[in-house]
Amino acid sequence: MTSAAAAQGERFLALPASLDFEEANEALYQLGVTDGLPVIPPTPDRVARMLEGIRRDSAQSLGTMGPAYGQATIEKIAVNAVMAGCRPEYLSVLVAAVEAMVEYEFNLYGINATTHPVTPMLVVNGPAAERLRINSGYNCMGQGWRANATIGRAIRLILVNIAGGTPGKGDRATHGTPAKFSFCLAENELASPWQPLHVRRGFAPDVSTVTVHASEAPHEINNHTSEDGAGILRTFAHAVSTVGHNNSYLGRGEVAICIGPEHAETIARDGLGIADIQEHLFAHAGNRRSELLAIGRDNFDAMAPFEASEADPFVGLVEKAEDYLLFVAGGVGKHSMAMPSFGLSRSVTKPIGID
Amino acid sequence: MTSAAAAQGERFLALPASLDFEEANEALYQLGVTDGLPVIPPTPDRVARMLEGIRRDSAQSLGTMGPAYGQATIEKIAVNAVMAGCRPEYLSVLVAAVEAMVEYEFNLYGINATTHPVTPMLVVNGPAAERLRINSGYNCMGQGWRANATIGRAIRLILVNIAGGTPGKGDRATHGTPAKFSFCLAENELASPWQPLHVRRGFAPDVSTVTVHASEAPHEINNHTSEDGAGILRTFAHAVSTVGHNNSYLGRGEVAICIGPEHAETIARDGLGIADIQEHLFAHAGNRRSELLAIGRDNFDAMAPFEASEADPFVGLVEKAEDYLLFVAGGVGKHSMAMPSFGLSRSVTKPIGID
Amino acid sequence: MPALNQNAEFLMNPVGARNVERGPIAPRLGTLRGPTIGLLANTKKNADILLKTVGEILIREHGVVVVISRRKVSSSPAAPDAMLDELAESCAAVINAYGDCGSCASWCIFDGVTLEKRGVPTATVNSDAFVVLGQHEAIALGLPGLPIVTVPHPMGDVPAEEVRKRAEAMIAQVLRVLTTEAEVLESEYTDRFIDESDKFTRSEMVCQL
Amino acid sequence: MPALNQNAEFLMNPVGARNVERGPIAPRLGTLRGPTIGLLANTKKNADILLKTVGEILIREHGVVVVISRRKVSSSPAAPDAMLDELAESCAAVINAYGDCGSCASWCIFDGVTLEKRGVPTATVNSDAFVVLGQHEAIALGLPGLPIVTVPHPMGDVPAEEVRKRAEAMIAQVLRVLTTEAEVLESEYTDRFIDESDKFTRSEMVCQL
Repeated sequence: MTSAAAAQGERFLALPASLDFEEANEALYQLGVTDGLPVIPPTPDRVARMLEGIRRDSAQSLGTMGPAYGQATIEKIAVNAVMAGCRPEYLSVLVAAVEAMVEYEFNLYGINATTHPVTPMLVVNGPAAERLRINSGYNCMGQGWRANATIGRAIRLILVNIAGGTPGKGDRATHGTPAKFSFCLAENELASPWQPLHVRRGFAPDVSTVTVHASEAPHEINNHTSEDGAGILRTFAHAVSTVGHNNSYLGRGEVAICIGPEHAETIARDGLGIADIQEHLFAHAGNRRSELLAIGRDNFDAMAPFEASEADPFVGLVEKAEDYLLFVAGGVGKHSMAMPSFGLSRSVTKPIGID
Repeated sequence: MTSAAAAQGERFLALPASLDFEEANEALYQLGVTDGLPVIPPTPDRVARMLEGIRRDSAQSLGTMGPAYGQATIEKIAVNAVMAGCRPEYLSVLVAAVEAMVEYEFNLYGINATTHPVTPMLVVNGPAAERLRINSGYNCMGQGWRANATIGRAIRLILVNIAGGTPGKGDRATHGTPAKFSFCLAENELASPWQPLHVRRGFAPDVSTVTVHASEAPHEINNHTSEDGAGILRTFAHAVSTVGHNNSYLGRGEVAICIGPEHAETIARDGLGIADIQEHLFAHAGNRRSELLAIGRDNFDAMAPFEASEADPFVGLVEKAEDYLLFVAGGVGKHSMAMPSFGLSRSVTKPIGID
Repeated sequence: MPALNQNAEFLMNPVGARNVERGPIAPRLGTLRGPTIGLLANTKKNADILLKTVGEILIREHGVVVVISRRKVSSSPAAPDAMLDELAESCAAVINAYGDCGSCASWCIFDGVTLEKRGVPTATVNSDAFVVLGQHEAIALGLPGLPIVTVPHPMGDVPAEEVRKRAEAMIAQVLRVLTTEAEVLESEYTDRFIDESDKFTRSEMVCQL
Repeated sequence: MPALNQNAEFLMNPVGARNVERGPIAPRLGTLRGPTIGLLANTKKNADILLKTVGEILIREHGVVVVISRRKVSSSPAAPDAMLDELAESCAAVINAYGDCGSCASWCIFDGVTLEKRGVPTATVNSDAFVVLGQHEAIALGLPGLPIVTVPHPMGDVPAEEVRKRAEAMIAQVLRVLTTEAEVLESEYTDRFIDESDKFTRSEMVCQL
């Protein structure tokens, strides 16, 4: 960072708002405040328009964000939202997501600084998904939709600029993950046979929420052939049963599974609900004790071993069945997606308000 | 797509080059030609500057790209490169990557149209990596570096606009993956104890190349504790041994592993080379036949079963040891990354030339 | 190609030039009594059962003399030339099943178009969730009138008994696309599914921009 | 906060306002002869061996009477209040090991800062690849002079024998940061690793923008 004022978080940069697009982008890139892609220069006019998206005092801080412990004011969130390309109506989602990420149990400090390839995945529920056109269907984890793309991107810019997660400095990710560019989707409530995630977490169906989960990039779960729910669940459990990810390594945290609509249909056809899926995974997803010992895990006390031989039993990935975070999204196709987590983190759900 | 001329691939859109940034972006978004993030409006001036990055006839077509079988001319690649934010000197990488993707064995048609969450991962070798400042260290798979970010993004725009991979239409990805925003890195040749990928594929060390692999988003391989190479390799094999991904499902294709520099050091300290790692993975990474039968796989003929019980042996993921595509990248930290592939695809390496 | 500055007042188009050639489909059969029919399975689950049932019905009820079954190594990419050569030489028509995903629907259409261009009439089968994609592919490949036979989606998670019922329900479409005059079929199938895409794409799967 | 249009001629800054409070480190010990020393392990591999060896040397060679060993549940996040309370009450100083990754280095520094702010001098251990990060964290938390003891990176893949050697090599640093006058230490450690970051960050791991 070449500018001391920029580094200290003052309100304005020593860059004229009249710079043309290429000049502004070059200067912002050299300051280290972008993601490497072109940003929209955060002129005061654009930031003022962004702030019209929410009725909140722009000077209010939602707390500090580590590792740099920068103040997350509404205005700073808006500046990053402008740069990411957000529309003003997306600001309320960003504010709710920051409120979620500063909760102690989310462990943002660790998530931002770690060598592990982790990023916050945002899952939006309730009427905001349709109002803001947040994609929950085909390619909902990929590119194409402005809301998904720019909200997820703004979260990353916030983690770099407000929180200090500059790669190789405050963010020490060994490889990182492409999911750090953007990872935001909505639950496909219309295509789900079950209660949506936010309702299961105690919110009314007509309240909009965002849930933030410290995710790896999604792992494919391909099952094109099972005719019953048991077959689908067997593949779910198998897909997450490796010692490569942090849930296995640490034996805690949450594992998210985004269930594709066709898999959901097959499972629900057999009368299985969310709790059944969680219990199945808790009872069947795990690794042999010998494999875990080989990677240095030794905290088996809290975990009930199961199956296999007595000498080398399976040990589960998480502490309780509810630690499998389930929701439905996607288009047509026989796929689901597994998101192992950072492990030392709990997902947090916050309501999206415009006041 | 609201404009017939746009859809037919004519040279110019019915959009004035004088539109301001927001107007141009809104119009391009509504045409469906962006990734949802702000793009740089492709004015003729900007495209002309981009074309200065390579000495090639801009009208030359490198071939057609499915599913729409659009003509990949140098000029069309340059238009997408401008939109993505590329600098002119990146154009040669894009051209080489398109030359790789149109090779029959890459199966771009299937990769672009599939319901599977797959995207081309680009791995750059040789002097171009340093000349273009393509990150091969900390967070090389994540955001932050203009070359990585915009080259990877331009590839996605090319797949949408030239090839017709519009989500929900020509691209039927059930969920897609955040790696579709951008997935481009360089091999960390300085930190590798072994020959770089392009040299192993027959290129001279001072030739620059790009290798294109049809990847899932990367899966974490965490091993913080093994004191020898065997322990690291055991974790590699375990991390890819699930039936969730397409290599397991189909029993072919390639599995890429990006070996972190610290893991590479531990492995090389024991005298193990690339071929040893490949052989270890071929001999130890796999799934029980019973699990594969449960997801409908039945093509076991070509695969030698190994280990476990005779009644339920393990079956490998790929057809031969060389199908493990290995390279070294990343910063400090005890992590590597596994990229299962679409399965019905072979990676392709092409030289990067500016002529 | 004109110099760029001639059109400096317009933004350039990132979309690639598409194929504008349009070819005819193959001539159809006068009758199914007598000829040999090829069955081309693409390894998708239940494709074998579907085709076997169709073949049995064609022999039992419609006078087909022999069916030849071939199976691709995988659903993607194209069928090998040698397999298509054999089918083209020994069969009067081919039934080609099925596309129920992005990659396999694409390559299933590709195989159908290749055979039609060689003069072999086909009944190319897509699940109704993927027929819009399939027709887009047929257009891209220069055969907009390719007749596509549809089965309900999904096909992978239903029992064999249900697959056989779907085969029976599909027979009328197969007979029609193999024996109706080519020009009639072309006018019937050109843009048929594109125009009716709402019928075949579950709206909750597609989010507006 | 002024109205935005007052500065309409400048771009706004996306960087969050950082902590500008600067606190002192805890007073150091006059001597190690007598007091109880706490050993705080964060579960990272070999942290137990490293601390155990250090504790043995301190008792055997430097007059420390008792060491108390505590182990966090995991390397991230912070040590629980009850554990820090106990260490602060019963120990004259704490040796806190170790940070050799992004998350654990961050929380290791966090624990060190918390103890120092409560008046307990610490020797907080980072591997040399992560000490630059660690010092940035100490600055962010308002304790720029936190003395950080370094060990070679990596620590996780070396045998126990090597870990014990590193513990012996580390003793001089531990003695120094626990018994040197606080003001001297602060001037010595403030910006020490930031300025010398090239020494501790392997250049091939960091690509220029």
